[in-house]
Amino acid sequence: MRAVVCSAALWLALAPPVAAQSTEAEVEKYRKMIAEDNPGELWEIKGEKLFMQKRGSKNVSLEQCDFGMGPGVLKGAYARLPRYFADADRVMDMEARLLHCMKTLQGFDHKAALKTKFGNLNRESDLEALATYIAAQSNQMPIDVRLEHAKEKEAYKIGETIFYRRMSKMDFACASCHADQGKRIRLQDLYNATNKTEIDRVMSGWPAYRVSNSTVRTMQHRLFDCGWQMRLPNVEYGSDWTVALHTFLSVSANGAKIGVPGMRR
Amino acid sequence: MKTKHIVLQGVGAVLLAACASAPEPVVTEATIQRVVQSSFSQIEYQYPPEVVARTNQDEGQKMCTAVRNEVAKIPPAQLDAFVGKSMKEIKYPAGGELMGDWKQGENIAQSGYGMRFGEGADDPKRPNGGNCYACHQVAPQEIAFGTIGPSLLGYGKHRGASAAMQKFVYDKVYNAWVTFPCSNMPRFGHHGFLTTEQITHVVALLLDPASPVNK
Amino acid sequence: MADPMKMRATLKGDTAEVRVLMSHPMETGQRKGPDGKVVPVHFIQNVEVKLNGKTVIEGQTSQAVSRNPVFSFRLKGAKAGDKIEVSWLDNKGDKNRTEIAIA
Amino acid sequence: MNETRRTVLKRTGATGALVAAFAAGLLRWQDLLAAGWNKDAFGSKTLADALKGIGAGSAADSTDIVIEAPQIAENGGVVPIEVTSKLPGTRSIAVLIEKNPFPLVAKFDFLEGAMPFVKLNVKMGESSNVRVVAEAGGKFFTTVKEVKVTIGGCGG
Repeated sequence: MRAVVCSAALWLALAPPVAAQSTEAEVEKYRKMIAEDNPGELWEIKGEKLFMQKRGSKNVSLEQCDFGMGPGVLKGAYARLPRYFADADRVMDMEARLLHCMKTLQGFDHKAALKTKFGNLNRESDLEALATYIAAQSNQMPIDVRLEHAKEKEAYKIGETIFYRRMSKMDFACASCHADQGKRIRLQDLYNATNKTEIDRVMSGWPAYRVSNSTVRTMQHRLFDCGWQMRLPNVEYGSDWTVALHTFLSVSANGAKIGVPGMRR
Repeated sequence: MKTKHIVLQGVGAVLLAACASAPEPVVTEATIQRVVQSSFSQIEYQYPPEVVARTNQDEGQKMCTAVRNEVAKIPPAQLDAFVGKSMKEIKYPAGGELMGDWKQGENIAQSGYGMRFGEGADDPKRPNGGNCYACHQVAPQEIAFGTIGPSLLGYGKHRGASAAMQKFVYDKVYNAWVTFPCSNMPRFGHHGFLTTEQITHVVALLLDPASPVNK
Repeated sequence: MADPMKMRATLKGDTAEVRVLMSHPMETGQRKGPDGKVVPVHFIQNVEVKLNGKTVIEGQTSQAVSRNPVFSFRLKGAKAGDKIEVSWLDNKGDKNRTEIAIA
Repeated sequence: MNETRRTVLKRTGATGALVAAFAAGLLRWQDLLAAGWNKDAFGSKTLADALKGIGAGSAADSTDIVIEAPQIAENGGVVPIEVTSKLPGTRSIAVLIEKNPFPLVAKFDFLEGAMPFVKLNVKMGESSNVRVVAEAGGKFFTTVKEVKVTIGGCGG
């Protein structure tokens, strides 16, 4: 589908060229105009309903799920994630923890729970709606990932290592696109993870409604999709790889005020 | 580059201060392999062995990652050996003509297709693309170009299209690291991402006087 | 019909700025589904805005309105406590409505 | 969702269907939202036919209609367009994308209490003029703005 858009016919239709400076101003205007109206707010409503709904083979809601602040406490929980959970003996981000609760509390089978982990034009994703609702309960709070447990520290280090690791058919690392200042891919600005202002702006706005996907995406999808473009095998949802990267990025954005769902191209 | 490191060190310093009692965890290649095992575990997806192997690093990727792409930090002997070996590995099209068709080159520059696996997998029967516009300005008509790499507008205008120039561009696209080790640019020929014939079309897009790049 | 709508209305002087979000696929009838068959055209055709029960805007829309439509309108002579109602009807006869009081 | 009603609506087109469905007792008056749907205008495949369909075959250019839209849209699936008419007594605003397969995208009628303003997101198949037609004092006025649809991100 994306490839079809990229046909050579397109540039022929684009002549005459617009000056580079006005291009960036107009793209900025586009982003500003779409950001004013964020359909992602509807995912928050859907997510709340799903959260309270009795589901799974055990027919219970997610209200007793412990996101790190105690069972059922959602306020501020997302701001502290990823973190170590003793009951699973691993570091989990919000999505990994949500999946864990769906399996342990509600009795979902692993594969069944992940069947609609990413929504598309044909079906909506329960996980995307639930994640939006859970994350929104930390709105206006600063990201506060603490790295107290040894496994949290290790996750951060692993995330940093992967971030700079060049791999696969394109020789890319995450850093190939996200460690330099003022670069863009096509017309898309690339955030610089080593710039505090930029990493703050990015990390405080996930989950985000993605205009090009017509759905809210979580960081799990963002990391999955980057890996896919790097020609890596598909990384698994909530896996150590993704949680480590998520930890590295979240710690880098500590202090940034959460405002979700964000809005992205 | 400098600023980047200062910022990172800053983050690191804060971390160290916060957890001064515990030793810094050491992440080795074995740690990464353990994470790969658990994160690409084939529960959700099944991969052919070639795809799983993409998480491993080849010699060049290892070399560049170790110094975070700061070539000056690579021992000169290692660098020379790497570049020499990479040069020798470059394959040329049968017949030896390096200047192809710029129009096909433009299609290759526009397309980012190929070798993506799993959800929304690419059809291996369709040609891969070089996705040049993702990072470079190329022909002036395309306004949606990236800035990770330098602008290539008018690339062949002053450089000409001599045999030496054609070979230089061909080699660069085939293996960008022979001219600039550890640059962000993928090694398209080295990884078999673009065919030798496709690379000649990209050469033409950049060097052919008839190409819009040089108008 | 459980898909939500969301509305916000803010007063600027005596003008109410109304923004409404709707969940709707807005299918163009030009896309193939996972089964390889064309997904039938399915889109909102009518949007109506009422202020205190009185119709103030009647809109007609096509399948070229973006998925999950968002509309903004401005109503004059509005004051705090006034009731705004927005409803839609699509080409299959599905419909939905939401209302709020201006804060 | 009532299956019978769905079938009726599909077969006969919305306006006729609403009348038929009402007559058949399938709909209540509350269900009839607006005054039907202009099937001819929305079904037109050319700009000229779409304009004729809304009665705006001869619209005069006007600078009193303001289109706020980005010159460049990073995604053709969502192009934000904001329209304000400064023409006194504006009764309606119609938005058309000239190069879309069906140019007419939306038409809003403003009654007492509404200002002639609307913002919405539209789909654009390719770079095109966005044309807005406003009706005021029994006459039609029009203006255009060009929007280029480009590629964003690392896809392709």
